[in-house]
Amino acid sequence: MESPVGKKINSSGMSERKPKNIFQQGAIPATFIAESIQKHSSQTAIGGHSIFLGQVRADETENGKVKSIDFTAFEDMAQEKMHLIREDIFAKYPLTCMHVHHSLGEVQAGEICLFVFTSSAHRKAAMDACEETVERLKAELPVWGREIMENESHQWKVNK
Amino acid sequence: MESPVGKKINSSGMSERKPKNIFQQGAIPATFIAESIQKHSSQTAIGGHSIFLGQVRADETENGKVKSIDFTAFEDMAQEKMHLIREDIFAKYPLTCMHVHHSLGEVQAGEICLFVFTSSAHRKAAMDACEETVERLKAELPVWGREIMENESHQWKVNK
Amino acid sequence: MQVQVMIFGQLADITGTSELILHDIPDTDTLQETLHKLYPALANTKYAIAMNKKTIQGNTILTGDTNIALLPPFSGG
Amino acid sequence: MQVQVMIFGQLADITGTSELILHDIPDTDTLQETLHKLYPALANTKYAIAMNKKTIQGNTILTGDTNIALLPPFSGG
Repeated sequence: MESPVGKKINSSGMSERKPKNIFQQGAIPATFIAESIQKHSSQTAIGGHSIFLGQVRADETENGKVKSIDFTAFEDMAQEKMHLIREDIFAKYPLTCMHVHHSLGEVQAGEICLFVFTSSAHRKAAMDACEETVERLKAELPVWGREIMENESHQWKVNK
Repeated sequence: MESPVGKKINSSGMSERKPKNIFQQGAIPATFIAESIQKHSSQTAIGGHSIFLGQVRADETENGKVKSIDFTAFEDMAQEKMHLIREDIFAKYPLTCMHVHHSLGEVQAGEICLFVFTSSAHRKAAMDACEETVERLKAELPVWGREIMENESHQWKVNK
Repeated sequence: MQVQVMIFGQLADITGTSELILHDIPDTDTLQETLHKLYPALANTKYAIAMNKKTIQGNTILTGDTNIALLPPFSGG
Repeated sequence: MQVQVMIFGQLADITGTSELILHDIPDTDTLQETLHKLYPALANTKYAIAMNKKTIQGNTILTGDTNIALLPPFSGG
């Protein structure tokens, strides 16, 4: 049931690997994450899932306390780039599947703005693939966060 | 809001670090995971969550296809050991919180039997702590899985 | 002096019981000899020993009432 | 020949617009000179350039209608 390393077809066929829209408007609800997990119960070759969630922090800055982040993206370029990252990760790790969701628009402090979900027969591949995907998308996707303060001033987020 | 490395008190007080019962009867529902994620939306110092989920695989074995795994544990010893692992992980990583849930009894193929959830201000600590916790609990907790086949024969699971 | 022996996982398949009470056992080597006489298949099986919920290495003196657990290789998660 | 210039993030705060159409620009160095004359603050700001959705390094000839994007440092996730 595992997709062979280096091959471009995985267990659920080509559809898994076609460019998928990773963007959705607003925060990613916990119920959406639960539904995504639940959908994998029919994939009984999976032994481990690794999930990373990015949550908006109410950072104290010199301009005030962060209330929300407003995300924008060069969507077309980000989708193409994400597709390349996905191809690389599937070539490197024996994954069953990978799902990536990123918010656009305003996300309040405490809400989820990034959901990366990898699954494989054994835990190591799922965990390593999840971490590498998160690092790569933060470095390579043309997405920008504008931090909106409680006093309505704003500043552009800087990734570490 | 972060707990200082090496200190024994975290942001939500001592209660977070007291021994907690990690065991629950049967599979861990996706809705339970969603509720656990949702509870963290008030913790606005958190920037990243890392989650590992163990799912029962329908492995093909010489004795038949795995239908479910029946988990047993030396519960008292496992709780004490898990408490030590938790103390070590909190001393090593600047975590906001950690939650571990493990199934006892029968869990069907495709269902979730392990849920490890770490959160921190920045992603690296959450991801590293999650991975280390998973590795340690698999190696150190006195828990055993009996694989039940579709033909009702059984064999004892061996961790890789 | 009483030793409570808890038996887990595949070891309980061998012994047919998950708990034994033994008396007047001076140390864990003697305990193992006694158990391997009662259940010869145990001698060919890999397991660790926990005394009062702590894994022990090598022969250990038993003083007072003691909880002993026979632990086959772990396979949780 | 027409160059569509898309401007993102904090760069759009500087230019006050998220899109410009420029004509008869032979290469990206000329494009940058033109933009920095229009918006002097851009010259002091770090950004990358994408041509038709691919990041480019160094001066690049523009042939035919081209999509150029000015990309400040990414901060998604």
